[in-house]
Amino acid sequence: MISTNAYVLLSAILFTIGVVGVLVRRNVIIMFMSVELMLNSANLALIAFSRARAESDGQIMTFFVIAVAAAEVAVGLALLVSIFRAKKTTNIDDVNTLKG
Amino acid sequence: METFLFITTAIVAVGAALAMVLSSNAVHSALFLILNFCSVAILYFLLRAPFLGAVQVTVYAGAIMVLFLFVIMLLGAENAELGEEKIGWQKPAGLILGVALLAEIGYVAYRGTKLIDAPVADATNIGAPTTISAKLFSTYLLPFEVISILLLIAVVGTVVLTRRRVVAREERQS
Amino acid sequence: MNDLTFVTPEINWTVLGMPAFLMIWAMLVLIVDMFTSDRRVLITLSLIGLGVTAALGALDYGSTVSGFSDMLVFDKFGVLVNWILLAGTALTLLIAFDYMPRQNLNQGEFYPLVLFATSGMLFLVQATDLVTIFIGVETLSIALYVLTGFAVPQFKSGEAAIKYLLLGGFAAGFLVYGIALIYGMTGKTNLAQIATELSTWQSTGKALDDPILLAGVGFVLIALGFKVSMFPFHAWTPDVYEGAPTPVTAYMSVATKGAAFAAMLRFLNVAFPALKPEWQLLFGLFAAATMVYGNIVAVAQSNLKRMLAYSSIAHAGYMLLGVLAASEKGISAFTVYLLAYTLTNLGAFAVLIALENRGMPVFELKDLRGLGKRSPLLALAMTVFMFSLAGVPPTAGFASKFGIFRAAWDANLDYLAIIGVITSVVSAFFYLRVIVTMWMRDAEATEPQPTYATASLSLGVLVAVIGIVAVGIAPNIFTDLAKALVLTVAQ
Amino acid sequence: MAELIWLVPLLPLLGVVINTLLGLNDLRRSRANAHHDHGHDHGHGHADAHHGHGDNPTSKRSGLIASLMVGLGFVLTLVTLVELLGMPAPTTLGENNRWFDVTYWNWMAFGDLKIPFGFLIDQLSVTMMLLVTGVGTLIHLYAIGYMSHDERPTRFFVYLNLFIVAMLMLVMGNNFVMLFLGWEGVGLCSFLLIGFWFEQRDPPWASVKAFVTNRVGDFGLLMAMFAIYALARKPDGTFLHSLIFREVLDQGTVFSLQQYSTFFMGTQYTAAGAIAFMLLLGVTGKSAQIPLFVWLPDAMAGPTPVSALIHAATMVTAGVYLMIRTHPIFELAPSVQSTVTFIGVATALVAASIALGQYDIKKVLAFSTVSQLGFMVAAVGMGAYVAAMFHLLTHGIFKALLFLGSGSVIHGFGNEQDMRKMGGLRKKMPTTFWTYIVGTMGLIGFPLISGFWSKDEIIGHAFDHDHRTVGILLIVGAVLTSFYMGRQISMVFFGEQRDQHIHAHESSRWMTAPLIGLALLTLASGLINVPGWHPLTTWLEPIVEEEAAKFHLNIAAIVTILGLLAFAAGFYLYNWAAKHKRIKPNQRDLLHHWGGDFYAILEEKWGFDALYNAVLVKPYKALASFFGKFFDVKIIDGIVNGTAELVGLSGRGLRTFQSGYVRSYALMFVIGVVIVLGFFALR
Repeated sequence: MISTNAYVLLSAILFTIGVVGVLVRRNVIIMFMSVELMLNSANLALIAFSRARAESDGQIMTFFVIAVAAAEVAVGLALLVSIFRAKKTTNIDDVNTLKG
Repeated sequence: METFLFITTAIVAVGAALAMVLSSNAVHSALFLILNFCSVAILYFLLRAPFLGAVQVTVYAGAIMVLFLFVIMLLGAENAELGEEKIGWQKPAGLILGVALLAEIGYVAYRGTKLIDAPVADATNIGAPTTISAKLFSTYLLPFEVISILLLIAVVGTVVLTRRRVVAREERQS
Repeated sequence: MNDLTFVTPEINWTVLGMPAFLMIWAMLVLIVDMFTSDRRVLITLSLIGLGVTAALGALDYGSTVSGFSDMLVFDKFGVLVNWILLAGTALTLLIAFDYMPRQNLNQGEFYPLVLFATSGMLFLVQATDLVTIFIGVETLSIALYVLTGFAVPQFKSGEAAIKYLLLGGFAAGFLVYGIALIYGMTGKTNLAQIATELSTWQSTGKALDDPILLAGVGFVLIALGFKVSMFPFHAWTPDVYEGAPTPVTAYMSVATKGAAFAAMLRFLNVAFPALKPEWQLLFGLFAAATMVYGNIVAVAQSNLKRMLAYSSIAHAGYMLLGVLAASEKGISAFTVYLLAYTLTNLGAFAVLIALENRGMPVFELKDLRGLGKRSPLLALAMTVFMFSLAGVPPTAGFASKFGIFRAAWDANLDYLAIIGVITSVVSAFFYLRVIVTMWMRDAEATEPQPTYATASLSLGVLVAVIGIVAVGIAPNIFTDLAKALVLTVAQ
Repeated sequence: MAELIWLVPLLPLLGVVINTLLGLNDLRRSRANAHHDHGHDHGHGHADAHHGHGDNPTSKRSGLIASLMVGLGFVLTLVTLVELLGMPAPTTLGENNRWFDVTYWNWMAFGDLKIPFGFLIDQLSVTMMLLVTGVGTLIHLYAIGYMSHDERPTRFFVYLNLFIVAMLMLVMGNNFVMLFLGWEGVGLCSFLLIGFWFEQRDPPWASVKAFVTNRVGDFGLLMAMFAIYALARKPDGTFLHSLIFREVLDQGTVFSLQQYSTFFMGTQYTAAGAIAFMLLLGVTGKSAQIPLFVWLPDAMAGPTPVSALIHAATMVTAGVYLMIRTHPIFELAPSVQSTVTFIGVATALVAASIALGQYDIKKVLAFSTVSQLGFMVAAVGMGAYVAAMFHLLTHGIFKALLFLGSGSVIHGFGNEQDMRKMGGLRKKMPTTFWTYIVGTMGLIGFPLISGFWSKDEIIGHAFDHDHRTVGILLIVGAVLTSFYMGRQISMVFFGEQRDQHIHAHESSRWMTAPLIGLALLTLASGLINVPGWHPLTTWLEPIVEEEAAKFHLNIAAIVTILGLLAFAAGFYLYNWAAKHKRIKPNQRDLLHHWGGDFYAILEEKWGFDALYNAVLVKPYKALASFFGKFFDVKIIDGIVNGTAELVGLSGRGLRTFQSGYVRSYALMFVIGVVIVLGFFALR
C-alpha cells in the first residue's frame, strides 16, 4: 500500500514542475499547459487525501476544478487567438507594452 | 504489485511533465502533457477514484488537450520561442526558485502529519459514480449549479473576445 | 449496492437569494441583449436587477441563516458587503454608460458580464466553504478576464487580459493546492468545521502548527492576496489597470478587492482563529510592505491610471489592517473603509472617464492642467476624491482610515498603524499633486480637450461625492448598520 | 446664546456657499462672453494677473458678504462672552462653572468609541474665538482693498471664509477629533491660500511644502489621539475610551496617564510623557517651531491678508492653544515640558537671528512671527499659560497690523518686496507709516504698549520660577527683535527711495482704515492683562489654575532699555548706511561686510532648508524614482542577477531589461510563495 505522503510528494513534484514551466517558458500556450499541470497535481493531492479520509469530498472538489480549468482554458485560448491576430505571436515576451 | 505500478506511473508522470516543460515544440509539449494526464489517471484508479480517472482521460486529456492542439495548429505556434531570450536570468532564477519551492514543499510533506497510511476498508466505494453523483446532487448541488453559470460566462466571454474583430472590420468597411 | 439514498437538498432561498437572483437576472439581460441593441434598455434592466438584489438582502437583514450544507451563509456582514458591491456595480454601469459607445465598445454583453461578475462576488462574500470560495473566486475571475479584454482589438486591452489570465490561473493553482492541503489535514472544507476540528486537535494535545496545514493556509492566503493585490503578488495590478477599459478598471479596483477581502476575513476569522499569531505576523509584514510599496511607487507615476493602480495597492494594504486586526472593530472598520474606498475610487475613475478621448493612448497627469478652469465642477469633485483618498477630514477617507488604524492599534498591531499613518502622510504628496495640477497649472494645449461629463456620469459622480461627504460627516449612519454584523463572522 | 452658538461657524460657512454660487455664476457669464470674442486674449493676461489693471467690482461684493459673516460671528461671540461673564464666578480654586458643552450629533462611532460633533465653550475658547473673528473681520475688510485688482477675489474670499470656519472648529470643538478636523481644515485652507497666485513660480510649491510639513506634525497629533484613546483610564482603573476634552482632561483621568506606563515600540514611557511628546510634534508643525518651522517663511508667497490672518494672528497659534488646552497632560511630563521650553527658546533665538539677514519685508516679519511664537511656546513650557495667552492675543493684533502695513507698502510700492529698493516711504505713505510705527512699538515692547506687558510677563515668569537661563535668552531674543525692527523701519521708511523707477503711493481707504483700527487695538491691548488688574488671569484662572503674575519693574526696565537701545542701534546704523549709499539692491547687507560668513548663515536660514533638502527631500525623491523606475525591473533583476552570478549559471543576465514581462511578475509571485512557505513551514 502506498502511503498518502508519497502521493503528496509526487503531486508536489508535479506542481513545482508546473510552476517552473510558467517561469521559464515563453510560449503562452506552454505556459497555459503548465498552469494545467499545476491544477492537475493539486487534483492528485485532493484525490489522495480523499482516499486517506475515506470520503468522496476531495474527488468532488477535483470534479469542480476540472470544470473550472476547462472554462479558463476556453477563455484563455480565445483571448490568445484574438491577440495573435493583432501581433502574430504567442511569445509572451512580445506582449509587454504595458510597464513601469 | 501496487507499489510497482505506483513507481512506474509516477516516473512516467514526472518524466512526461519534465518533457512537457523542456520540449521546444509546443505540439510535443501538448502530447507529453496528455501522457502525464493519462498516467495521473492511472494513479486515480489506484486511489479508488475510477470515475475521476475516467473524467481525467476523457475531459482533460481528451477534450481540453484537443483544444490546445487545435489552437497550436491554428496559430502555427509550435515554435514561438525562436527569438533570443530577452530576460536572461529568468531561466536560472526560475529553476532556483523551483528547487527552493520543491525543497520547501518536500520538507513540509516530510515533516507534516503522517496520514493514515492504510485506507479504511470501506473506502472502496468512495469513487464510484453512484457515490459521486449522490453527493454531487445533494450536498454539492449549489456549487454544481454555480459551475454551470461559470461555464456560461466562459462561453459568452469566448464569443465576445473572438467576435470583436469581425465587428470592427464591418465598421471599417461601412 | 449499499444504501445510497438520494437526499433531495433543501433549497434555502434566503441564503441563496442575492447571488442567485443576480445570476438569473444577468441571464435575462443576456437574452434581452439578443433582441435589442438599445443600451438604455439594458442599463435600466441592469440597475433594476441590482436594486432588487439589494432589496432581497434587506428583507431578512439582521438574521443569520446558513444553508446548502453550510456552504453559504446569509448574515449581516455578507449583506453589508454585498450592498457595497452592488452600489459599486451600479456606479460602474453609470459611468460606463456613455464611455463604452464613445470608445466603440458598444457590445451589449458588457452589462450581463458585469452582472455575472458581481453575482460571483456576492457568492464569494457569502461563501463559508472552501469549495464555494474557490468557485466564487473563479466565477468573478473569468468574468473579469473577459471584461479586461473587452476592448480587444486594442492591443493594450488584450495584453492586460492575457497577463491577468495567466497570473490569475497561476494563482488559482495555488488556491486549489492550498485547499487540498487543508482538506488533507483536517478532512473538512467547511470553514466552521475546520475550526471545530482544530479545537479537537487542541483538546487532544495535537500540535496546531502542522507544516502541511500551515502551507495550505499560506497558499490560500496567497491566492486571495493576489486578488486584492497584496505586495509580492501585486505585480499584475498596474498593467491590468492601465490596459483594461477604464470603467472596468474602476470596477475591478473596488469590487474584486471587496469580495476577496470578505472571503479572506471569513477564511481567517472563522476557520483559523487558532493560528492567529502565525498569520497576523507574516501577513502583517506583507501589509506593511504593501502600504509602503504602493505609496512610494505611486509617487513616481505620471500616468494617472497607473498612479491610481498603485494607490489601490496601497489601499489594499490599509484594508488588510482591518482584516488582520481580526476583531469586531477591525471588521466593522473594514466595511466602512470598503464603502469609503468604493465611492472614492469609482468617483476618481469617473473623472478620468469624463476626460478620456477615444483612442487616447496614455492618460498623463499633465492632461489635467487647467481643469479647474475648463470644468470647475468636475475638478471640484476630483478634489474631493483626492482628499478622501489622502484621508483628509471631513471626507469619508479620513473617517474610515481613522477606524482602521484604531482597530489595528487595539489589536496590538501598533507598528502597522504607525506605518499606515506615515505612509498616508506620504500619499498626500501625490494626491495633492493632482489637485495642484488641476487648479494651479494652466493647460498647454491651445485647443482645449473636450470633457464628457454626460448625464449618467455626472449622476455617478454626484452620488459618489454626496456619499463621501455623508460618510465623512456622519459615518455613524453606516457604522450603526455595521455594528453587530461582526459577531456572526468572528464566532 | 448657548442655543445659537452654532451660528458662529455657520455664518462664515454661509458666506462660503453664497460666494461660491456667485462665483460660479460669474464664471458662467464670463465663459458666455468669452465665447463671443473667442480667439482674443488667450496667451497672455495670466502671468501677472493679480496686479492687472482696473478694479474688479466683484471684490467689493464678495468681500462685503464675507466680512459681514465674520463680523456677525464676532458680535455673537461678544454676546457669548457677556453671557459667560454673567454666570457665577468661581469661588474656590479649581472650580469652573463658566462653560457650556453642547453636542449636536454623534459624529462617529467605532465600537465603544463615540465622537460627538459638539462645541465646548469656555473661557479659553471664547478668548480664541474673539481673536479669530475680531481680527478676522478687520483683515477681511482690508482684503477688499488689497484684492481689488485681482482676477478672482470671489474665490479668495471663499477660501478666507472657509478658513475662519475651520479655525472656529479648531477652537470650539469639544473633543480631539473635532480639533483635528479644524486642524486639518486650517492646513488645507492655508494650502489653498498660499498657492492662491498659482500663476507665479513660487506659490504652488510653497503651498505644497507647507502642507507636507504640516502633515508631519499632524501625524504627531493623530498618534497622540490614538494613545489617549488607548491609554486613558477612569479613576477606578477601567479604560475611558473617549476623546472628549472634558472627560480626558478630568483630573482623575489625567492622573491615570501618569500611573500607567506603556510599551511603545519597545521602550517604556509613562503614558503622559508619550502623549505630550506626540502633541508637541503636532505643535512644532502648526506653530512653526524648530524643527518644522521651514514652511512658514515660504508661506509668505500668499497674498498679504493671508499672511496676516493665518500665518501671524490665528492658525499658527493653534499649537499654543492646543498645549494650553491639554496642559494637564504636559504638567505630568516635566521632561517634555522642558523640551517644550527648550524648543520655544531655541526657535525664538534662531528665528530672530535669521530675521536679521532677510531683505524681503515680509520674510522679516515671517521670521519675527516664528520667533514670537517661540516666546509663547517657551512660556507654555514653563507653565506660564496666561502669559502665553496674553502674548498670543497682543501678538495676534500687532503682528496682523505689521503684516497689513507691509502689505500696504507692497501694494503701494508696485508689488516690490525688497527692502533694499525702498526707503523714504514715510512721506509717501503717512498713514501706513504711523500705523506701522505703532505695530513696531507693540512688537519691541515700547513702554505701556501691548508687547511691553505681555513679553514682560513671560520673561518675568521665567525669573520668578527659577528659569533664569530661559529668561536671559529670551531677553536676548527681545533685543534681536528690536534690532531687526529698527533695521526694517529705517530701510523702508527713512532715507531716500533707492529704486526710483517705482512710483510709490498711499493705499486706498479700504486698506488704511483697518490699519488704523488695528493700531488703536494695539495701543489698547496691553489692558487685556495689565498688572494690578489682571483681567485675563482672573478670566482664565479656572482653566489654568494659575496665580496672577507679579510685575517686575527692574526686569521691565532692563528689557525696555536694552530693547530701545537695540532699536536705536539698528535704526541709526542703517540710516547711516543709507546715507553713505551702502544699501543697494542686489547687494549684500552691511552686516555681511562685518560679520562675514556668520551673516551668510543667517541669510541662509541656518541651513535648515538646505539640510532638509539634502537629508529628506532628495533621498525621498531618489527613493521614489528608484522604486518606481527600478523595482519592477531592476531590483528583481538585480537580486536575481546577483543570485545567478553567485551560482555561476548566467553572465548573460547583465543585459538591459524591460519590464512588462509576465514572467517577471510570476517570478516575484513565486518569491512571495517561497517566503510564505519558508515562514510557515520551516520555522
